Amino acid sequence: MQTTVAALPPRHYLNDGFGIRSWLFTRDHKRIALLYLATITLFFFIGGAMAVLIRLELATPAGDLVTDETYNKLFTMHGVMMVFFFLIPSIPATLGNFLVPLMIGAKDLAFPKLNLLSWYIFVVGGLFTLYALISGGVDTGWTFYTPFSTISSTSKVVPTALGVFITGFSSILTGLNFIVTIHRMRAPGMTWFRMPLFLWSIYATSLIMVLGTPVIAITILLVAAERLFHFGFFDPAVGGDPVLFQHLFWFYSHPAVYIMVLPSMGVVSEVVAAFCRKPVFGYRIVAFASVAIAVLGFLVWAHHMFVAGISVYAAMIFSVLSMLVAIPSAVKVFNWTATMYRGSISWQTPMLYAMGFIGLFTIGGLTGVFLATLAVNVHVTDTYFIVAHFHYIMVGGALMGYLGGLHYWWPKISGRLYPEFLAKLSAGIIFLGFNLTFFPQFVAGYLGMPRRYHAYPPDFQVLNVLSSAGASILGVGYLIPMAYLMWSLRYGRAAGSNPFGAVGLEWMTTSPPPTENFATTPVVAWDAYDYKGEVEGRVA
Amino acid sequence: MSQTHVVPTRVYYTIFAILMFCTYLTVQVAFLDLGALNTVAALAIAVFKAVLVVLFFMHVKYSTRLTWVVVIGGAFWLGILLALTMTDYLSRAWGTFG
Amino acid sequence: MLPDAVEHHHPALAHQFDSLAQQREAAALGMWVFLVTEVLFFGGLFATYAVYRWWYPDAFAAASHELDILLGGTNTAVLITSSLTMALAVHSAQLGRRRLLLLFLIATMALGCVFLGIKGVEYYHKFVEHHVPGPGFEFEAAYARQAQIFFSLYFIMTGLHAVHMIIGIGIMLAMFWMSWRGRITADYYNPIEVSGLYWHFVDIVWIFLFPLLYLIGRHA
Amino acid sequence: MWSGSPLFPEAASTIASRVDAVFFFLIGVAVFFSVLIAALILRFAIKYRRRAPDAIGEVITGGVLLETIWTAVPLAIVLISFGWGASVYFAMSRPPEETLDIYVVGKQWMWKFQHLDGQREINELHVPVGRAVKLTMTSEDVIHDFFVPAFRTKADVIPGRYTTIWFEPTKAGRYQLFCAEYCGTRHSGMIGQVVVMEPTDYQAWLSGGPQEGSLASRGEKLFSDLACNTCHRPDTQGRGPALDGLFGKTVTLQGGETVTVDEAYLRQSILTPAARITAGFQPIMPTFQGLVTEEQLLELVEYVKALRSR
Ligand code: HEA
Ligand code: HEA
Ligand code: HEC
Ligand code: CUA
Ligand SMILES: [Cu+2]
Repeated sequence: MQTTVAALPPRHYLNDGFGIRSWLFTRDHKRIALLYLATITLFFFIGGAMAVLIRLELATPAGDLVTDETYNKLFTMHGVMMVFFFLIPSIPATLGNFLVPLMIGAKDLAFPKLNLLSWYIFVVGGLFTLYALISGGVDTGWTFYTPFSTISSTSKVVPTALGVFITGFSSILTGLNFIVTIHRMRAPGMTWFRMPLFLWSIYATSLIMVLGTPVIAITILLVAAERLFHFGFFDPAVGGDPVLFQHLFWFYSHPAVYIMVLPSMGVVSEVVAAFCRKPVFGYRIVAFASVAIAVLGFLVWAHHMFVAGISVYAAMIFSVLSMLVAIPSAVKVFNWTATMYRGSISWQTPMLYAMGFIGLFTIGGLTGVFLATLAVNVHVTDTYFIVAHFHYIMVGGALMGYLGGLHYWWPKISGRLYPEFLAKLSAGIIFLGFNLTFFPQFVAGYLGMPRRYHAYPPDFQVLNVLSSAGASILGVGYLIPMAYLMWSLRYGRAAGSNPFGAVGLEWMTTSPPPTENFATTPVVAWDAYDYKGEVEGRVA
Repeated sequence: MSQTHVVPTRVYYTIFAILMFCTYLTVQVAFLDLGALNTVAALAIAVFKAVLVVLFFMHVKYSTRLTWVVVIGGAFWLGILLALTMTDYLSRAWGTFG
Repeated sequence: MLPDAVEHHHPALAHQFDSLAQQREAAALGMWVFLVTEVLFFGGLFATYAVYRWWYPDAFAAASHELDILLGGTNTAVLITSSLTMALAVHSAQLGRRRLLLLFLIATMALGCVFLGIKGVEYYHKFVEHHVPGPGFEFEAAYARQAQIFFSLYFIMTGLHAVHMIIGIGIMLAMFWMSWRGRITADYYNPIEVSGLYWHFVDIVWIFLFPLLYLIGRHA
Repeated sequence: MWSGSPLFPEAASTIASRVDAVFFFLIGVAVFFSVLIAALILRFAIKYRRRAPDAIGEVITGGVLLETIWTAVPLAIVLISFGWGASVYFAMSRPPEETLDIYVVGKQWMWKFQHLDGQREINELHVPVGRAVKLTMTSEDVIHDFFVPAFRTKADVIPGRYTTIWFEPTKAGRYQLFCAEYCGTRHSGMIGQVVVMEPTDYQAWLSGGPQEGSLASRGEKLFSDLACNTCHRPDTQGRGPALDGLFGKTVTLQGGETVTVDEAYLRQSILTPAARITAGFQPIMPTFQGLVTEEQLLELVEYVKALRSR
């Protein structure tokens, strides 16, 4: 199983052409994945730097570090960067791009040029937003609520909105590419129910990207039109309803939270199977759960608006639907746990991240159920309870999953191993730092501390100091992997084609894979995660 | 399944004629006083026309099941957007929050 | 269907595909999925429309009366005709009749331009009548406020539709060029077929816009 | 029981304990499942850790019974949570019959309160203990949100319309008031206090404040200043309908629909008269959009409401 090869293969996608042009004009999905990886890492650290400033400011109750105006711009840009430019593209555009063709045994995505175009669109969108940031910033919150964003804010709303609008198309095209690829490019024998669960979750994610993103695009366009030309879509002065904006915004942005977490769930399914060396418990149920989350996720958006002046009856409908969307998530958590039962569990870094994901996602998700419960929502909405909820899912869940996946497939991507001890250490630091940062926020939230507050009553200070302390630990935790992954690119030991002894088409080609992925198109005659079959020699 | 279907031009001309007639019809109907039914009629005719275009001009009638799923799925999601948004607006009139 | 060996050498077959059939299906599916995103893109506008029409039926009727049914109706007919010529263009491509194909592409583009021309005339009228939303907006006092919402919707909906038309004409130009160069043949006409889907979609949007914008409460 | 603890907010309204009860139920559920999952993961990870480099796990593909259980149990729990939460929410959104009405106008970045008797306050609201207080709220600019943690109550304050909220304080004291919807630069400075007083103190406070006449009487003055009374006359001779006793009645509109007259309807009738024309009248009433401030509007509304008792 563990065939450690001393050197990298002579020919692979990384040495198939050198120089900047061979990257900027590449159509190889694997190289495009790396382009994305570089860009989103940049955006993550920009967003992270703002988080650092936010936490520094909040270490004391007075607004002493930055002005209120700057603070508002900080959390807005933090949210915009992290959501639209980091987390939404994170797994799909990097690991997804890299792995979808490999996992189904194809040579590339269905539309390679479109894939490259998506990256360029993403970069242009990012540049617009960075321009907005540098030339003065935006202070609307990442939610752009009207009428503040349309008539009151004097900041750079339009460039930011355009940046998000443009980036939306990158997301749409990526989703479209995945959908077509998964439908039309599977290798012979790779039936739907033989696909790795990662592909199911990417497929479900793509559905959301394709169905939801256009709505945010048009909504943002309406905001821009209203700001630039005084069109009255949401302006009460002409009889418009500011709350309508919220409906349209959340029609996308709620499902978007599943764009962020579903791919991580896919990673966790892969990692748990590989490090327990057994099939995922209830494979089909987990697969369907992904699609169910994607579909149900579209029916719950107004749970962000329970106190926003919607009708009581609509609130009840959306509350009960939000409850339903929690069920497939719960089912997945139980199935992963059950998969570990009687496994052959290896404590390597990706598995640590996966375990972290399951635990923290459970806490984040369960607090989501608090929020979907109407009476509790009224009290905690727009407080730090919300901030804690979504960081538990997005940082504790989605980001952990992303890091887990990055570590798991890093040998495949780079052909080299990372230092295992450092990796485990930083996983531990991240876990501790994370909980210290965000757990106190639940308490602060129920006590009533509102979010987006630049200064706060001194009663909340103890909790905020804890949180700020945690954030500095967390920041260190993120810098370490950054450092050793870069280091390993050059100095890491060669990984061999299958360093973890995992089953899956991506492990059957060299690390790094050749440009055309496989020497011959594979023919698949086994189910996903067939470790028994591998031992018995039926998987080859 | 990959067989391309060549639709006889006669079909296209027939559909074209029906579409033109429906356009005339929808204008005429708009001038009758049907109360709330005016909107219903206008939309019904528009949907009918759209279905014709999709089925014949866009060849969906002769396409794979997957294409049908995509088309119906698209319409369904539009329905979600419209219907769930309207639940709020329709029931706001019932009061409580005013 | 051509035998595999021949297909592998077909100049239009992209490297990632195994056969022309696979390529064709991928392209068609891709376009359909794209059209679904377009449905939802316009869907946001239709939702906005639904809300305000429900709230302000009288203002919408009054504002709608300012639109010219004759021009709108003509444009509907023009677009439907262009859909016919588009369908015939695909038909000609399927049969490999290059001259007819070129002819129908020209007809489609020409009709598209007629549509845009008429649209331009309508915009001009609205501009002259101060019906463009914003500070300069004027309307009979009773409905002044909400009529502005109607016209905002009118401009954004028809405006985005027109943008789609312009893109469509651009695509047709590209198709024309490809056909002219003889790159479209009876066994490879994907691009024409897929562009046709797009063109028909833009037609369908207008089929809804026409009654929703022009024909409100006309009997009154 | 938790009041005074630094980890739990004070409960000072009738609804607060009901919200807390749901919250505790959910905490119980959350702790139970989080601990369960964490314990199982750790136990499995230790017990079944890999012993030989080549070892594989046992093939277990699934189990219908288990899947059913872990679908049904969470479903039951969330439905209980929904039902319970919804019933409390319903109570929050239905004010009781008899309320003390106060008007609230939010603007960047302050809270303005108007009492029926004419007192105005900024960023401080005085209310008596033991009476249901109903706030009718609107905003002059962007969306704000009225939030008093100790009352467990919160609602957005939206420009262009009225939203309402009600609470019944149970303890005298001073409570933090926050603006909980992001509203721009000094959002975090848009805070204040709700001062809950014993009824006698409250009476004293009421009579002590500066008197500019009651809200309704200011509305009456406006009504003649704006020449409303040229069309709306107490008799049926005016060009507009008589407004006496209008509030709470059901009015028939031109299209044949009916509406019940509430604050929102009055607001709309003044700002957008043409939107809903009363049957039997011409749409001649001019719009007062932009001519009256939100506060004046409230005075007019209150005046028309007061006409009901004549
Ligand atoms: C990746 C991101 C992500 C994910 C996956 C989720 C998942 C969920 N979210 Fe969250 N949410 C956000 C990101 C996310 N959320 C963000 C960013 C905001 C704030 C936006 C803003 O205003 O800025 C937000 C806000 C938010 C609100 C609005 C709060 C408010 O502003 O008033 C609500 C309300 O219902 C909510 C609910 C839920 C629910 C029910 C889930 C469910 O999907 C969770 C399901 C998971 C589980 C339930 C865990 C597994 C459970 C078990 C294993 C145990 C058994 C289960 C039971 C007994 C139920 N979320
Ligand atoms: C993917 C999504 C994502 C991620 C990963 C994060 C990551 C973090 N977030 Fe974020 N957050 C959001 C999404 C996310 N957040 C959203 C959507 C909002 C709402 C915005 C709004 O209200 O509009 C929000 C709001 C938000 C707030 C609330 C602000 C407010 O309401 O006033 C806070 C406060 O603590 C916070 C903290 C943090 C911290 C400490 C991290 C940490 O995990 C970050 C750790 C990373 C680092 C620390 C980077 C390391 C880099 C360095 C160390 C370099 C440092 C360089 C310099 C300082 C020059 N976030
Ligand atoms: C030019 C005459 C005119 C003036 C001035 C006028 N109104 Fe009216 N008002 C009308 C008419 C006519 C109606 C009935 C038609 C309608 O609903 O628009 C009406 C309706 C109303 C209604 C709804 C009554 C119902 O039965 O539904 C209210 C409330 C009202 N007016 C308040 C006011 C107030 C307050 C002012 C002054 C700020 C005012 N009006 C000024 C003519 C006028
Ligand atoms: Cu007012 Cu925030
Ligand atoms: Cu949500």
